[in-house]
Amino acid sequence: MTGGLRLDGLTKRYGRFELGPVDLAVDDEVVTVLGPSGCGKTTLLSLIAGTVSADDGSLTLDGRSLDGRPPEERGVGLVFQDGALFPHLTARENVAYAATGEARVDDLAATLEIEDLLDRRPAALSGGEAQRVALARTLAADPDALLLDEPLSSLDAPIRRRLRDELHDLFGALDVPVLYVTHDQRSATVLGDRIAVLREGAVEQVGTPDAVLDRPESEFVARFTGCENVFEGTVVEDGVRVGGVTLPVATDRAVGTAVTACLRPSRVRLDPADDDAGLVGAVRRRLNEGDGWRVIVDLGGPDLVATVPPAAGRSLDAGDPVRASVDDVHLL
Amino acid sequence: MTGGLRLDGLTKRYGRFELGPVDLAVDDEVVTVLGPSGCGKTTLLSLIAGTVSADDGSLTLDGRSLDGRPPEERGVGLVFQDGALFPHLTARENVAYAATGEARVDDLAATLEIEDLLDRRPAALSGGEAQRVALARTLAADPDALLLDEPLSSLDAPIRRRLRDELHDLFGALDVPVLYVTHDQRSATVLGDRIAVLREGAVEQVGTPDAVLDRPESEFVARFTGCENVFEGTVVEDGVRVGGVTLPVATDRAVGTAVTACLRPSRVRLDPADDDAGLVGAVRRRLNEGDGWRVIVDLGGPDLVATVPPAAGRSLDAGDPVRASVDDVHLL
Amino acid sequence: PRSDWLTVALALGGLLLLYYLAPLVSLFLSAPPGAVAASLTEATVVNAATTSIVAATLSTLLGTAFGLPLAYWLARADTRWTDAVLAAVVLPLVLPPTVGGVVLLTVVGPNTLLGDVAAAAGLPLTRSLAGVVLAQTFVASPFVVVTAKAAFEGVDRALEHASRSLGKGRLTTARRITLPLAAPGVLAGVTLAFARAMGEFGATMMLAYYPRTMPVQIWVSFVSLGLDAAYPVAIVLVVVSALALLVLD
Amino acid sequence: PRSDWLTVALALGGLLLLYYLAPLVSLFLSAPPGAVAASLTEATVVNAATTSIVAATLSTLLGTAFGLPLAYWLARADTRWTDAVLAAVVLPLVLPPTVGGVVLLTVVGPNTLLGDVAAAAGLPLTRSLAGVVLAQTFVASPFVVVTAKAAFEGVDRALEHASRSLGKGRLTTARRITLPLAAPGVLAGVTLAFARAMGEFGATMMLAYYPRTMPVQIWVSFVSLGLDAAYPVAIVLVVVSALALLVLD
Repeated sequence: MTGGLRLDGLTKRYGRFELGPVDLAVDDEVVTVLGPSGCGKTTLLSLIAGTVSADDGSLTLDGRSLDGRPPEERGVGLVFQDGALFPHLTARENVAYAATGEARVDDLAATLEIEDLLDRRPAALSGGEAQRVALARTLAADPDALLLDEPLSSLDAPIRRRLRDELHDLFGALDVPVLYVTHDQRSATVLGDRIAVLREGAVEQVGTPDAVLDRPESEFVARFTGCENVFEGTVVEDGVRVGGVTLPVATDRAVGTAVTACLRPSRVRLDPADDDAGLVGAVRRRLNEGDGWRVIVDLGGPDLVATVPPAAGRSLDAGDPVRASVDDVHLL
Repeated sequence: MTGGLRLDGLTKRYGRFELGPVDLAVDDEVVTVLGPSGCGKTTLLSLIAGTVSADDGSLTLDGRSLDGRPPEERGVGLVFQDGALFPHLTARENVAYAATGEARVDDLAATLEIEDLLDRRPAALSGGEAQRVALARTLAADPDALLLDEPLSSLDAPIRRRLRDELHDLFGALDVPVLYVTHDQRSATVLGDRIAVLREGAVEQVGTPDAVLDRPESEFVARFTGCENVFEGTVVEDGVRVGGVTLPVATDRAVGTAVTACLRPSRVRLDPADDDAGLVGAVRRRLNEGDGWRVIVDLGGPDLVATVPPAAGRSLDAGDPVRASVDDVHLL
Repeated sequence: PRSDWLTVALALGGLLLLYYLAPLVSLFLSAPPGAVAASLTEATVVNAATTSIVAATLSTLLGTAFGLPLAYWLARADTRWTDAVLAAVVLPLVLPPTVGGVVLLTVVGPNTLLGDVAAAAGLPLTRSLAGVVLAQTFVASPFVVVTAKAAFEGVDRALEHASRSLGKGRLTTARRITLPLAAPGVLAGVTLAFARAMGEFGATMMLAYYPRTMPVQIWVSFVSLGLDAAYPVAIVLVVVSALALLVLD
Repeated sequence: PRSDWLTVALALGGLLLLYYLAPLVSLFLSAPPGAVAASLTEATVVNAATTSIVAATLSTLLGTAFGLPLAYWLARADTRWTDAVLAAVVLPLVLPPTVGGVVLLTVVGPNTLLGDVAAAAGLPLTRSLAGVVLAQTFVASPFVVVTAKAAFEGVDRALEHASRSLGKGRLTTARRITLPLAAPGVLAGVTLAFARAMGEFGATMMLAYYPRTMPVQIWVSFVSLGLDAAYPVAIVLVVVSALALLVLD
């Protein structure tokens, strides 16, 4: 079976920056490419769309080789970060630019709820509206694969959440490979059937959202996906010794082995402490994030970051002694 | 007492857009200005800094009138979204540009942990590094008030979180009024002693983070601060009737009054339902946000959005019947 | 001290503006309207205007047809060659027009291979309309290239990528996306080239003293009859320049 | 069809390039190096070069001193006046140089108030170095204004705001932030103006046929002695233009 989008050793060099070699197979699923700015995400999409030529490697889509083909013959749809709508055309003309007929335009306009915007020029659209039109325009060409370059990143939160929900349903209804590039862990986990974490041009880990978040394979993946507690330690009898503290972890690694312990702030529970048993420390700082509190606890050695519900956070104060319960420590 | 930063009826018109009149008093505290893009946040800062002249209203800082004064005589420090570092000067020269002495430069470099960056040009700095240098440069002039224009918005999440934590401590140590502009509810609640919500040039609500989030005074404030469940309904005997559903709310308003009910997704609890008592519906969609699940529940009338912990979300599936517990319904 | 400095700066700029505008106003005050109007129908004026307009139109068309593809290539190519090619395009812009005339004469003048062949074929390249067009094209066409290049660069490349990824080829993309968006800049370049061609004097004097263009006629009238005789053609050219300015804005 | 179209486009562009470059190569092939080298020391050549360089330097300095404040104002002012002022600056650029000469003569020529006063004071404004400088300033200084304006606009206004909010005044901000960042563009404008002044022919012919600048000398040599006699000065001006091109890049 050679269907879907297949990247084999795809490579591109720009001066000292090198992307790849990237190996990735995207079936009729959504793969989100997650990485910091400058890691090569946009270049990867450009290579697949054919607007940048690869230095090495090969690319197939549904069994056809795309190598060396011009962008217009690839059947790859591309949605840009800012929409890249043609400013001299109305929304309708933008969508119709590559559509097979007016019926298709009206159809997509209904799906993406842009019927009322069709007569406007892009300059008269808000960011979220422009992205809906851009999506419709790309889908109008009936692409065999869909690439999206951070289409939500410049939108305000309420519109971003709503469009993200809709993208989730839209992708579910499409039966083409989707590659979605983002620097936002939340977009990556919400939209991706699988996540590929990209770091300085290289794929560092590929897996389901749960696998990547719960079992990161490197410190970079851990930190970039929001695992803020990353401690260097040593395996001891009853867990992992970090600084002057022992984290309770069940592991079959030999005592004395050097390990890195990862722990997501959301997996820490904090309770008021009235004695010294277990992981006890003092609240160093607490920050009101609205739907919860971010609490930094001084354990005497390392600092522990925890996110706790509103009620739990409100009852804490700087200096208060707390006991931390940590269940989901992951060892690298 | 006329200390701090006082805005009285500050107004600016650009064609059809009008900012203000804005009345706001900022003592030695942090006020975050929260609003969507295009709401006038940056213009507000420009008026205070003096780089744009007001059409109307007056401005005082520590009792001095700033009206009509050029920017250089206002003593107002401004940190720009992208840093706005002088590209032809090194980081050290940027900080020294307005510093009272080399000792002050070294001092600030230590505080902001930029000692190792001082010989670099801005082009060789990452986004987070540039913002640290920009902060140092602004503080070097010893401003009597500090204005910040979304300094975190272009940073990747891990760096954004870390710098936000540090800003929280830094602001705490400053004894000048701080006005911090952002479109991000989380930055607004973490950093602000008070939040001013701005909508289309007008201040819609001012209050502590808890007040604004828990007791929004308008639907706009509710939605923009992340309260996604906003329902039009009518007061009935045992709560508020919305569509075919009754939300349990204690209120002293008369039965039959039309009200708007607001409910943050994080304040909804979902449990598996085995009967029809209470607020029961079917899971329409669930989205993995990493540190929790976003669940949309079809109540038969309105859709209810809930954010639930990882374990609770993982046990749900589309179509599953759930019972929603809603404790914190706020009525407009 | 702040306002002193501003005052000095504005005074300097104001003086320069005055230097640009006062002579123009003075021209219209100096030229007796009746006499000017009467001489507008004289054969010398009409002939010069016809020559200038025909030649400038031809050289602008040539410059546009040959120059736009070059401008697009300069705007989009990724090679190091673009710098060298751009230098070759800018050279005629900084080269004095009389020198342009000299170098052209070494290629198309009498006693050159090309000049002799063309003259034998009945199309002499000097002292002819062809000579005027050659001179004007040399000095004016770089304006099309340089200005259109900037206009093409101003079109976001992402828009072209979007069009290509929507299944449209290079030519369709250029026709439906790039050219419409670059049109104002391209028009500005064409207008500048036309204005430069209308005003061409130095290279024309070397290549084609006859048939006389308007700038040459001004010189001839001035030398043979005095300044007053130069007014009618000068006023026509001022009006043409003002019209060009309107298009540019 | 795609590659056919590309080929045609590149061929068109290539022909235009050839038209710019071949005459220059031909000049160097046509001019006998020995004769040219010998004539470089002739009095007419040396005098013309001295006049051109002195006058072009003076007019460039004048254009820069008066033009930079105007360029900065055009780049930063928020009023509707900027469009009108910009049009006044661009007008001398699109005005034929001979017409520039005519309009200047109506202000500084013989029998004008200014011309008579200056001549009486011992500084005649026509047929003098002053006349050359006046002609060159009129046609060349707009290049400083237009190019420097673009350079100033290229400096992010936020940087100036940052400097002001750090307690530095307008003048300090201009000196330490705006000018250093705009320097390459300002230098380009000054270079263009100098090149334009060196090549000025049409207005100079009208205002100051004497003392002869290099472009005028080319014309005189060509008319009185033939094309060969124009080569030495032409080659000097080609070298000057090439140097200007180096600075521009």
